Amino acid sequence: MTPLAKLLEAALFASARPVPTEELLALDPEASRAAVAAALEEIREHYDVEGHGVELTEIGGGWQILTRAEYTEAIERAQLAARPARLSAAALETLALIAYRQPLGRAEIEEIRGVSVGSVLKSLHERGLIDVVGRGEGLGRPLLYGTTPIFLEYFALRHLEELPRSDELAIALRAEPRAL
Amino acid sequence: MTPLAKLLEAALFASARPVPTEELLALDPEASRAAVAAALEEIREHYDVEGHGVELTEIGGGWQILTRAEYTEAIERAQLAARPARLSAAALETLALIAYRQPLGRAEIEEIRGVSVGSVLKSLHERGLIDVVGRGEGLGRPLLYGTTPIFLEYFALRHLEELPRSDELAIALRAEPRAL
Amino acid sequence: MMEVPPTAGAELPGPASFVVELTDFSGPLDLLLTLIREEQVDIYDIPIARVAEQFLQRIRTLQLNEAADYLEMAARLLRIKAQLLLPRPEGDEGWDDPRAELVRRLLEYQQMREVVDVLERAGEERRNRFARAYLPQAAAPPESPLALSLSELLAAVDRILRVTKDPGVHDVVPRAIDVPGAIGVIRALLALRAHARWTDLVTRGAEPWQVLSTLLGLLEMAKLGECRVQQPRPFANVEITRDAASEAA
Repeated sequence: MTPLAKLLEAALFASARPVPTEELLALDPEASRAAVAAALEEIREHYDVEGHGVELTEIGGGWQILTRAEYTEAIERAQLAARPARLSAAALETLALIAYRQPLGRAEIEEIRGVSVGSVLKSLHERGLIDVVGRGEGLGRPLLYGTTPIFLEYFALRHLEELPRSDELAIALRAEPRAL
Repeated sequence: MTPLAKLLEAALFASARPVPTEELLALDPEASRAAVAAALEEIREHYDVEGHGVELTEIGGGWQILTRAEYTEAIERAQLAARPARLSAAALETLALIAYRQPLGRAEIEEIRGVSVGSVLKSLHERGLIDVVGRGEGLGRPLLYGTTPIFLEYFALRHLEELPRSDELAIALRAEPRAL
Repeated sequence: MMEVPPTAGAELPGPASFVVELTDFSGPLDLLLTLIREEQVDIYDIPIARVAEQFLQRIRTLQLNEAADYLEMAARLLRIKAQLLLPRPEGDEGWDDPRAELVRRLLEYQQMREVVDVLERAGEERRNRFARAYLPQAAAPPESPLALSLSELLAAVDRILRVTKDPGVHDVVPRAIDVPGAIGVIRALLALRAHARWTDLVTRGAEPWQVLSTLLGLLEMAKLGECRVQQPRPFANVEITRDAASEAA
């Protein structure tokens, strides 16, 4: 590819939105409008002839590189298949605290864990493992969190009382926790 | 390009983050690990030989397409993308210690750096560069920190071992920690 | 080996922002190391009086706002200076150089700075390359399934319990006997693995009510067909097996 085509390719790749020709002209002060048009044509042709997984498209007066439609389904499937999300240690400890001490507010969790848990609460909430179950008494009436039916379902528990009591934990844990 | 390489390229273009090798493998259930590796090599070579504005990089157990550094200035000048802010010296020092000695507690970091690091740890944690990975033994069972996959991504490292070993540094320190 | 490379302070060309960061100093050790480099003195034989004076002068002029950290270092330097003035015992043997600890810390800090240089270069290299920014599938991809086991959750509870003085988890009321509780424990254990032994359920030093609850719970579960209980010979460890039938259910 020509140097200008390479520059345009990098810029289109790095831009968060379709880039109008005017803005592409700003990339190289010495490049004429005709040169930019030729370089864009060169990229488009290169993608088509060499058989790339992407293509150059003009949308709403701007240019962008897009994944070819025929691959999108496989990509979405692969994302789902390959990323069994694991909860971070932070999320796990927060979930554990809420399970055993609900209803529980953010401030109390942060006091116990010693770090801020805003984003952790958000992701647990998005996964449906916790939900807001009420408001606390204190200043600002803080949100209180509790576990959800999805939480029970996830761990195949019929009700919360099926979790071992805190004084029984040591026993339950000796059952080689890693082995599952 | 081969069909598998096109598929991989499409998937890599569709992600802003490094794509884990497992996810690439899941794209085509019939593709072997060796075939995927060969296709990645094909893409890398194609980008280099044909002279593209982007290149393929291995980062933290995954693969990512990035623009070549030589175009950064032009892209930033044209305001099509902006480089993120640099990490402060305090943040880098704290990260360096955690990267080499993880899991590591706050007190140890403060002893070596000679300053309090509470707010630095908080911001590194919020940026996802470090996470709590356990608790120490001592008084109050302090939180221990370790680096995350985002850390590797931030520095474009394939794995932690890519950093020089401590005995490769100009100043080698005794191996046993903290014994005077 | 004994010399600090005199060029060390000067090896920072590049953009002007580096200079700004350097004058800010990331802490008292950073400042101290800079002084030692500027003065080109041997790190293993620091002229403490001179360095301490420079250090004090510098923190005065810089008006460092994290003064506490810097003041602590200043006090340390002055203490070492005082110790060096004390008469040494006969002969030099057995004399501990009061500077030794400081030297050790400086070396450790210097090693870390080396890593910082490595990270800084790597970070800068990465900063200069852009990742894909435009993602047409703006809709969030479907949530991937969560990989999490009950035992991991319990381990997290356990971590918190061991760590926290008063996590306020489930107030425990001592009961005369607690069969449902014991059944809960046994179920949790059997959920984790197919075989267990009596000694997994009853710890050494268990209270009599705990032993009794466990025994009754076990018998109850055997009756319900949730598990099988076997004792190969008198006083042998009782073997507990998850019942295949209930497992299938």
